[in-house]
Amino acid sequence: MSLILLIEQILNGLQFGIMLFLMAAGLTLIFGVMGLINLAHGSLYMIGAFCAAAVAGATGSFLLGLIAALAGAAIAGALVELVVIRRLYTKDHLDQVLATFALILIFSEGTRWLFGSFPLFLDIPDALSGPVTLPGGIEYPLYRLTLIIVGLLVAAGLFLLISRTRLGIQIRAGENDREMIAALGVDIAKLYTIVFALGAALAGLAGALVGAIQSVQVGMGEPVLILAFVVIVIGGIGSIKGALIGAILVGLTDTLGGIFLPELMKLFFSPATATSIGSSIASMSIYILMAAVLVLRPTGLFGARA
Amino acid sequence: MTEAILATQGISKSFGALKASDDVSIDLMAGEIHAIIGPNGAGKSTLIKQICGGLKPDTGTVKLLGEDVTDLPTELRARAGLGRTFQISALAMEDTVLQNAVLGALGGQGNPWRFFKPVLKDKDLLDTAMEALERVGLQDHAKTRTAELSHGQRRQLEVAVALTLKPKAFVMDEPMAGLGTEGSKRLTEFLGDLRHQAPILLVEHDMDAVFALADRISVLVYGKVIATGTVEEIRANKDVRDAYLGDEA
Amino acid sequence: MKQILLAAVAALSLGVAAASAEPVKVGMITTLSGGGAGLGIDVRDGFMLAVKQSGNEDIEVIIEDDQRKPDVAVKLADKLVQAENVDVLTGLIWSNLAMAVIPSVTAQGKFYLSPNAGPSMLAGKGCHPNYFNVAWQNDNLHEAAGAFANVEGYKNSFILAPNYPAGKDALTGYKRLYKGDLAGELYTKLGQTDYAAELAQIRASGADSVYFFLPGGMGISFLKQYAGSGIDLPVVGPAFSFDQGILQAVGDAALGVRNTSQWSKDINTPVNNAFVESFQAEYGRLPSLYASQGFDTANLLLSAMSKADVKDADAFREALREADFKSTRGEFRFGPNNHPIQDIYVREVIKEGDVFTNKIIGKALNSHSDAYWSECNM
Amino acid sequence: MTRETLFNSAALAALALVPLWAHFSGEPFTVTLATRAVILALAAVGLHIALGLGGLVSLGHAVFFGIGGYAMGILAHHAQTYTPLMEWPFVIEGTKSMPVIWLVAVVLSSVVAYFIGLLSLRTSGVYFIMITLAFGQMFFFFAISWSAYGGEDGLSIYVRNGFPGVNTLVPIQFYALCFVILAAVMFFAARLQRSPFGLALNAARQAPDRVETVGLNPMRLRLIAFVLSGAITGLAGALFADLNRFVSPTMFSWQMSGELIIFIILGGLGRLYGPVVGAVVFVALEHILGDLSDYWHIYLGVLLLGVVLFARGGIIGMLLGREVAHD
Repeated sequence: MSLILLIEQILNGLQFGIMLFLMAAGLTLIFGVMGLINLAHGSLYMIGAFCAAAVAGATGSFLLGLIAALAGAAIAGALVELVVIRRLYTKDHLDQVLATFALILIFSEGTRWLFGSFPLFLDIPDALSGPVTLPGGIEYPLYRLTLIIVGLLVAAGLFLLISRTRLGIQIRAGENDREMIAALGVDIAKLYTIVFALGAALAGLAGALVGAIQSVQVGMGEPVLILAFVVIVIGGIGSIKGALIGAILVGLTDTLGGIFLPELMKLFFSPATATSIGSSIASMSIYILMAAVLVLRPTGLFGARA
Repeated sequence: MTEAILATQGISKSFGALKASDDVSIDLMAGEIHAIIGPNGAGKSTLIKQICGGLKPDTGTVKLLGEDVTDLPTELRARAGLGRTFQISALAMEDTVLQNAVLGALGGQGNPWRFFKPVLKDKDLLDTAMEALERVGLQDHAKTRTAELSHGQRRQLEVAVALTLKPKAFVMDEPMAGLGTEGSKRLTEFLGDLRHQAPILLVEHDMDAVFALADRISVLVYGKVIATGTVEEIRANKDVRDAYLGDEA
Repeated sequence: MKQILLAAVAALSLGVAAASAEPVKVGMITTLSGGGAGLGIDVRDGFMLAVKQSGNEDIEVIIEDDQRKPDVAVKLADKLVQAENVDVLTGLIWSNLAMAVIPSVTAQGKFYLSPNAGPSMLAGKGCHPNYFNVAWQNDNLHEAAGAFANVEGYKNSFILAPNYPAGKDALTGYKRLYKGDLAGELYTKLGQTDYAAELAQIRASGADSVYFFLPGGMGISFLKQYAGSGIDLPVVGPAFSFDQGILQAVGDAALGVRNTSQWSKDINTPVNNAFVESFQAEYGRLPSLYASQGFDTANLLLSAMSKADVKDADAFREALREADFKSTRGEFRFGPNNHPIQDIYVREVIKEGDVFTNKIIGKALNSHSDAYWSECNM
Repeated sequence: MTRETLFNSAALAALALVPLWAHFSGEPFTVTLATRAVILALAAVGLHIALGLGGLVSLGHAVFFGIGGYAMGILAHHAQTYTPLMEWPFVIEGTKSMPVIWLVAVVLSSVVAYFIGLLSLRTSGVYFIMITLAFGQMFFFFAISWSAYGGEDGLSIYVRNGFPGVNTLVPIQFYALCFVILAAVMFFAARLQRSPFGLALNAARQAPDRVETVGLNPMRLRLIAFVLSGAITGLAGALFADLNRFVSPTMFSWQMSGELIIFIILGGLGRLYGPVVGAVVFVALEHILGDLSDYWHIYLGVLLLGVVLFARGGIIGMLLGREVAHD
């Protein structure tokens, strides 16, 4: 395998990881501040993609589509928080799992009822289509490169938001001590709605960005949701830094595992068997990674020690 | 002089830069109540965890009946004869008082691997449990759900569960906390008797109780034992007055 | 219960020579909710269109949603057989659901007409006289692609499919007739949506063509990402990734791509033209491959009903075997294993106005059967 | 007799009598539906031992359900194709005998539960939920790509396996078999709940510190509970596969694990009859709502949401009050 191919694959892993980060950041933020397991996060991702596809389809502008995705997911998030989620904060994880699972059912079938069963069309803008040549002669799709950059910018923005702004201070306080921030005179209910909407908007953004190179369809959120959970659990729940590192780890493991494991197996088996066994192990690899991390560090890489 | 029932020998524990325990050596002799006092943040909870298990000292050893138990997990120390009560009641709140006591008896018996015979029909366990409940005066509440007990009754139940194990030494973490004057008085009397069954290492904030009960007192400040002695000695100790009792006494 | 009882509209004037004395009860188990519902909806709509057009009031169709879950499909099959006592079952879209349901219902003496799935097991060793496949054996379209590759002169194909049995069958099917070398053979994760890594491998492999079998959303993702990768190799796929339902979601990325299919909306026969027109009139959208299969399935059933009573299983089976109906795809007959013998076309994706659709550019295989019939003893 | 025992007996009697009535009034499908409910209830009773008694929120119990299913699928597949399962170092033949299959299912799921438990119990809370989910996903993807046994297509068994003295092909007889197993397991589970082990396990959920300080190891209690739980769910998996005469990787899916949790919460957490009532109601709802509309998942979602938000304690809790009686 040439070096160029290897670098390209690492870029691919990185890009996949960064998209996962957008999903995982919202999930981990919501868990960190409110202590809520939100299985419906994947639905917000789907809502973002559908908003983007609908608006981009109607106006022809990808940018408007992105804005619609952010706004649509944030509004949906805020609404869900106001109507359902805020009743769940005091309940245990079990109830949260069940209630948000119910939300998935409602969102998925509701979307299908609104948009039908066929996938929607959402394409990348012409300005971002096609490959670019990177230093070293690597040809890489411009859109994917853009995804990496956008993702890193969002990550940087989140770190600044958390460390520098008033909202960030409240969020950090909320992670540490709910009673204290109430004592400080912060309107907790409002803070929670804002954090939930923020997480939802991030998921919506990811849905729209990814929807453009994949397919916008009902049920697109669940596989990503599971991966996002893997990410935040590896990183340590509640930690944005953990989510970023976990996401990149998962992205690289998944991408590189799919390539190298079949090759590795060829050392032991015939090519056909090797491909088959290698692919099988590759499809389990991130879960093996997650189990291994948890066995060694039961609260993830950057999680609070029990 | 006979050997200590329970002893720590130079145990130290640090969390980063914070020295939670600094070369602490404390012993508990047969028939005595040894109280540990100290201001908040003196390292009392950390010390208890190291004695009872759950936290391993960086250096030093913990000995129970002369055996080194430093590396034993909590449940094996309990089996070796260490009875403990918690500052905040740790009881199965959904279960009845009797069930909690039977749990203790079951632990004392050491074999929970029976899956079929109803535990409340096991006469040995029931006898042990009822005896303990009678000793703390909860026999009439045996069928009450623990969650329905008053705060004071829960403290009594804590002690009863510890009693079912027939321990060789007790470690009690603020048993008086949250009790009214009347409750404190009764528990004080009870503990006064209990010491003859097994000595008590008593961590307590209630100074009246400590001065009434303790045979010896150790004063813990910033993880260090600054003085150990009888009530009179401690009352008279200048360091203690300066560091701790100064504003209270 | 979603029973659709058809009113007798103009049944008299049409004067169908109904040899069947009793009404035929049909149980349709198909995917109507969740991912992949589009396929089931098309099969159902095509089927019901044919029933409606026949005006035959002696047919009662009970439609059930399997949610694409095998255990639900089995449960529904039990229900249709035990509670509804249907005569004929049909509708399953997915091979794994078909394998769960078909062997048991045919063993219970029911007829099964497959409008979509054609697992190799049921074409070979596991074939059954009561099982008729009206679509294709799973390998067919892939075999056609392999044959087409020879015609095009491809010498070094890169092939990929998901890591599950139908994926393995697909690549086996392609290799069966393909004579060139392989630049690479890849099994991707089922449900995978990001193909960046595979595209990088394709780029580095030195292939002269790409063949992929990635049904549903996987294919949409792959095609969009392929178009963005700047790889400039001819890509071929089976019709599944280019059917009318999903083509609009792929958009320009599919334009010009060749795919193999036993049906196309521009097969210029009166039957097919009428079908396309009436489907559009009825449902307001273009029919897909699946709709045509549903339509053909219903017409096969109707043709047998006009010849024999369903309660006379042997006569009804013979009537089905004759396949005496006008298929939307032209020539259609059954081989010895009750699987189709049919032509398979190569189509190209074009744009008609604003709508993406397919145009036939040639024939890949003539009167093609399948590779398993010789293993079938019945 | 308390109201709760009365309710439980009535539920059990209904479960025994309704299929019987359906059988004699010529509605075999109702019998099949009831069999499905009983088997799913059995799987959920298994989970109840880990979740309700032990407080272990396992989102990976589909692993054991699937292992049971594949134990049946693989053994019966080899028996129906007359190929031995293994020829070296000694020959193992397939079998169509239910008792043998059940034994294999129980042993295999216990062993797997032991190892998964050993690793997973190092974590707690959300991390435990997620690590069990991870193990579920591993088995799911493994099964999908395990082409020797059908991969995603799964395995079809043409004729239901046999049980001495019972014609399992007759719906009502197979139902009776499943019902007896459920009743037996529930009897065992009820005894377990009151046994010394049950008492200690229950306490380990509520006050693990206390359990340690009376000299018991909460981890080992939980591990054994997890193994027992996995074994029962595995047995249910074997029966479920026999009901469908089919196994596929969907038995390993995380949605399956989620459904088992739903049964328990829907019926009433912490009560032995909770999972049974939950499973029966869920199967009935699926059947009734599914006929009502293509978009029935919406109704199901709203209903579940209602249970979580307004009916804590589930259906039984709603009918009989929230308190879970512990003797």
